[in-house]
Amino acid sequence: MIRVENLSVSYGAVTALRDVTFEAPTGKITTVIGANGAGKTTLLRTISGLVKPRQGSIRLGEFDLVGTATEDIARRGVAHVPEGRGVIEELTVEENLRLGALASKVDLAEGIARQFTQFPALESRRRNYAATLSGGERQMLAMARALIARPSVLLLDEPSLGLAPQVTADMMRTISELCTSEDLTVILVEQNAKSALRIAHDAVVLHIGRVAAFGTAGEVAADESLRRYYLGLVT
Amino acid sequence: MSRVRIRRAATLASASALTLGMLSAGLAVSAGAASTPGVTAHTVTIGATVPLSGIAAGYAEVSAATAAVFDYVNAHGGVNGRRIIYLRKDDCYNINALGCTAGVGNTPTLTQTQTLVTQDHVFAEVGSLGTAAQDSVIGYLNQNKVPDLFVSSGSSDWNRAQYPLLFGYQTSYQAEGKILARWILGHKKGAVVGVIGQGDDFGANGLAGLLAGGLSIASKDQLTYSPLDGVTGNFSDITQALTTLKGDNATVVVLDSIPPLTSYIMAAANKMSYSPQWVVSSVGSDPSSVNNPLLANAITLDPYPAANNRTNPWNIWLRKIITKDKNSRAWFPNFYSGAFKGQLDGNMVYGASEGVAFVEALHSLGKNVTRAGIVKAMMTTHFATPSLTPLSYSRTNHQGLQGGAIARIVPNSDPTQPPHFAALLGNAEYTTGDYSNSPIIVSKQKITPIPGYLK
Amino acid sequence: MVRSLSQRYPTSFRLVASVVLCALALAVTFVLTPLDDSKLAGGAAMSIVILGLSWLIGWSGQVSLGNAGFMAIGAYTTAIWANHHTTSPIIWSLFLSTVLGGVSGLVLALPATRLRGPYLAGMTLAFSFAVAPLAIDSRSLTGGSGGLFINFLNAPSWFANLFSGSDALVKANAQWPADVAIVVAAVAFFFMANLFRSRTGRALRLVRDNEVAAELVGVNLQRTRTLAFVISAAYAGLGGSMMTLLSGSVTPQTYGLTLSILLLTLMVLGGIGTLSGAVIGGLIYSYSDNIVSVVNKVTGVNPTSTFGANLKGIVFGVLLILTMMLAPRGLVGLGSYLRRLVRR
Amino acid sequence: MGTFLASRVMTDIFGGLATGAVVALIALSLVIIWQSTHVLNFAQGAMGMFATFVGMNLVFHGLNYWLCLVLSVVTGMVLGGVTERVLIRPLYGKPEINPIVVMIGFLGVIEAVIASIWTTNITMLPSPFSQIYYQSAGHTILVSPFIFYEVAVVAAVVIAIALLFRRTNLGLQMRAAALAPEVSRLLGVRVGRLLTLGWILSTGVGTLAAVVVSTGQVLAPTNMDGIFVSAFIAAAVGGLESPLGAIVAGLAIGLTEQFILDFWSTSIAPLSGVIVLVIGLSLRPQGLFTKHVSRRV
Repeated sequence: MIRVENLSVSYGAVTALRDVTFEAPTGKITTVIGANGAGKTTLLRTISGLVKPRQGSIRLGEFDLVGTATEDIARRGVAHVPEGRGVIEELTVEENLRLGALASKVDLAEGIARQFTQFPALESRRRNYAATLSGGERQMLAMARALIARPSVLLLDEPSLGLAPQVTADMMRTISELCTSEDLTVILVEQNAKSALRIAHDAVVLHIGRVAAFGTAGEVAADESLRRYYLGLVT
Repeated sequence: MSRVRIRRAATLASASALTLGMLSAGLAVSAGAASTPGVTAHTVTIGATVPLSGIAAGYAEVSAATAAVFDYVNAHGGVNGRRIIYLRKDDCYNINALGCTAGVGNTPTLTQTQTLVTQDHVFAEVGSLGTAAQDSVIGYLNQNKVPDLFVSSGSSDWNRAQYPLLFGYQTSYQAEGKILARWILGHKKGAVVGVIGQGDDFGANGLAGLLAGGLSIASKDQLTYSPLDGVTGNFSDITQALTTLKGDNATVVVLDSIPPLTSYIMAAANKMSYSPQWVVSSVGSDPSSVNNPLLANAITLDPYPAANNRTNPWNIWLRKIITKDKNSRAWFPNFYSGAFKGQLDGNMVYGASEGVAFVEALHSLGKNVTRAGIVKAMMTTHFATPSLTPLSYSRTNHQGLQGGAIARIVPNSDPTQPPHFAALLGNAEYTTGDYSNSPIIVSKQKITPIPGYLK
Repeated sequence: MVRSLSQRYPTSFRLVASVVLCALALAVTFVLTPLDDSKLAGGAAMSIVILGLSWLIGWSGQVSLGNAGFMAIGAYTTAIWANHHTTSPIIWSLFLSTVLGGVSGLVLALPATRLRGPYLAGMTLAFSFAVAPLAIDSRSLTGGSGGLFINFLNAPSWFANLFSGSDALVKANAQWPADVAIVVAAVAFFFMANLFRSRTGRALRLVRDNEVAAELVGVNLQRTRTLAFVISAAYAGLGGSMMTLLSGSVTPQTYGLTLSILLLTLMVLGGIGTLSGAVIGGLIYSYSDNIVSVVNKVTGVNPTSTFGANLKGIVFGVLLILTMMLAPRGLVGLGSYLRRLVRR
Repeated sequence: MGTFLASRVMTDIFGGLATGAVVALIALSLVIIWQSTHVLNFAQGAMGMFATFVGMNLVFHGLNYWLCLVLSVVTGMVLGGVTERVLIRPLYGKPEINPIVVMIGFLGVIEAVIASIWTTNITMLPSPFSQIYYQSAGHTILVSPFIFYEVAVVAAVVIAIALLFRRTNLGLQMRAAALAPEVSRLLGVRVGRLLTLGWILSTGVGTLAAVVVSTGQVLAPTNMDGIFVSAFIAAAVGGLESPLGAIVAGLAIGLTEQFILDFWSTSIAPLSGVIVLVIGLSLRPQGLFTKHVSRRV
């Protein structure tokens, strides 16, 4: 479970997040949606410790992540699949996976085998450089690399970006399945609010750095004004 | 905006006013009475730029011996009632690197010379050392009408009409080369001869002398090293030169090198099991400076009586001067400890000879010491110094010594230890005038007596 | 301050400013001792080179470690020319050296300006490393490792007649070269002040800050960078020429990597990309020995010990590091910082 | 005549490879630092020499050559780690000229410190292997046991480094930290430590090269200057990112220099680096072995 309280972040004079408060419960998907520049990516980067907040706290259970180094946050079980997926193109698929497992105590061979069961498409390409993968495969690799360390929290930054609708749908289903099977706390940042709301339990709507709404995905999806003003969804 | 501009203009105007003010002040400051710089009723101040640290620090003994002579003379009432104040400025052989502690920039010799001339107002420079170093300042000294006497270098550069105030001291490299060539032709007939010279006038003049002496040296065997090798620690040109000479089966190799490089070259050759007959210029053959067992049996030229000769009156006198000096232990550390304890060496004899020669020239002036006078005295004095060949200058010859005796470095009784001295192989020989045309003359000079006022 | 002047005022104002500042500097030489005159002369020559480097690094963002090499070109050009034309006025030496410095800059710029950052630094490093061996090898032209010697600058009689007394000759001979160097430096600074304000200057800044934007507004990247490099090399050539005229000699070991590093140090200490920074750099060069002897006195280090002798290298190296880490705009930046503090 | 020329060429090839091997080693160490921290370490040669002075000077006090070698390398590693922490870390994200200038300043400091601590007499560091060239049938072949030692050391280090980077988890993490520091941190990789480790490794390699260069030579603070320039050029020609490129270019420079030395002029030899650089970068401005150019805007 992740609890974000009164979180404010600024880049110099520009405030990116202001008094953000919400809770992402274990075993559920919480989606963070909002327009471009709403602060969604900043929120995830702050949770991972890549950005230092001006004030507020981010609790993982009882532990406050604020002030902890990124690598230590990762080692506490917070996996972050960054915007653009972050696969390292100069490494092979298997090397990418190994890298994901090294900071944790999981058995390397077993972990890799487990991810290949989860994402069978990757196995045949294990010796290929990541640069040769397609967009969908890259997303799979990024997910597999994040999951191999058996995290308790999974932060996903726009996994659907640049993927075909069918691939996106598959991806969303996988996320949903993983969330339940691994008992993960998932925070899913999405532009594509529609598909995100479909699989999410809870939803946070960000608007210019503030929480415009926080509720169950159903409530948010049903709120006509939210849909119109913040999400640009037209029925 | 416009107000700022006016204020700036006012600043500029006041600056101009200040300028004019300082200009007139500056002109007023520099008025004074005309007299001979460096000369007072009781003193004559002279100076020299010499290596006291850095790559050629081993030569520090040379000017120290000169200074010891002056100390001795001063202690005995000076020259015609004037004490000699001798300022030795460290110029690191004009190479500001490798242990140089002079603390002066890229042109150490020029900077130190400027200090001597403009700040210390020296009457003359006496015994400044190094070919390239002096080359860099003879123009400056000439421009400022400062006599530059007894330069410690055998380069032909000191013998030029446009420098009437400049006098060299050391055996001419060309004369030396010519005499060494005669020995090689007489004792190593038909041998392939190679030469490794310092890549400046020292090497070039030495080679010219060898060739003038009738030696034939294939152009591929005429090699040079850069004096900067010792600075950069990159001795690849020396390795390359030795490889070439070894490949050409050169059995005689002439070195025109300074002592640390003599030592290095011999060590490098030994490493590639190459052992030709070394013939080493007097510049780089002093056993205590080279300090290398490999120097044993090398042939060299000695312009002075053998340093181990304990009966030569000059050596006896010199030993007294060296040991009595108040700075003796600081100036001549080799004389007090180490393998060369208690021994005179070539550097001491050399430096002392310069000191003696200057005292003689100054003595001849009587009470009236002027720059024009000392320059004239240089050309008229019959110098009595320890050297084996005559020291005399004329209007057309400012070269200095022009010969010496062929000598062999005597191996140490323990061959793993450095040799201590050279043994003279015969009479001194010298050339006169133009080295290339004049024949080699065998010296008839007996030991010149020590002038009474020096005893 | 000088930079703000150059930016706000027209050429005529910069001309007046240059003349007045030059006159002021000339006036100072009258009151200095001959030894200080000689030091100041070296500083003036060096400030020209520093200015050229400052322009290259500060305005175009290209790092060069090769300016000592261009100095060598200028220095040798002057020596060779002066040896063959002993009576030719020094203006010719200065002119030829500047041009040849620029031309050699152009030759090196062709491959070099295509390179960026570390590549360029390395290329110029290699150049500066190769100059001394090349000079040693081209013996017939350069005099080998012994170098070349030329006549020292002689004070003309009208100038020498300004002085009297026993010291007159020495003073005139020391001050005349200093005054020549100051005038030459003033001209060089005047041109650079205008260059800073020119189209090229602005284009260069844009290229440094944002290549893409520069290309969009029609700046030819390659040509602009090359021009900056050539001008910097020409300034180095001029400075090198002046150095030869002042020292009466040129030797290969003077113009090695160490000098390139020294140039960079002086430029950074003074302040990158400014006229006053170059002046400060030149002054630091003039009085570096005095600075070190002050450090010697304060720390009690014996100047003739090996540590004392190397103190200069240590002091300037540490200063360079500290400046870059704490005050990357150098003394000029520190000055304007203090001014702002006072105003507040 | 033909056989004489052939033996001369063979000799040059051996000699060139020996020189080139050391150049390649320093080039490799530069690439390691460049890859990890995008800093071009201008003080690399001097740092190696400093460590060499610290360790190898003990040879003159009767210590074993090999023990001193280990001491030198360890000193170099410590120096590298401290340098990264103190001088380089505060400069991440600053303009690229800043670390260049700082390392140049550091170069000056180190050379001055070496010169001030150790008397700069001409002292030769003895070699544990003979430097006398082999003789065969009256002909000298310019190869000595020492040259074999030189080449063997370089080969061993290169293989060890290749294995480290290609086969070990630590190597994988170091590569990842260099390629994608932020992603690596998100995966729990302690990037800061690995960057320091990169410097430690690099100066260790650099020191080893400095020891090899100085063995059987005069120990001087500037021993590495020329070799550093060559190595820098090798790294640049190889593309700065590519260890293989650096090694190949390093060997090429060694060979070029040797042939120029033999067939042309000793003084021109320092130019061989420039020649290789101009040719190499004219052919491929982004480096011989670089696959793609990434340019930070």
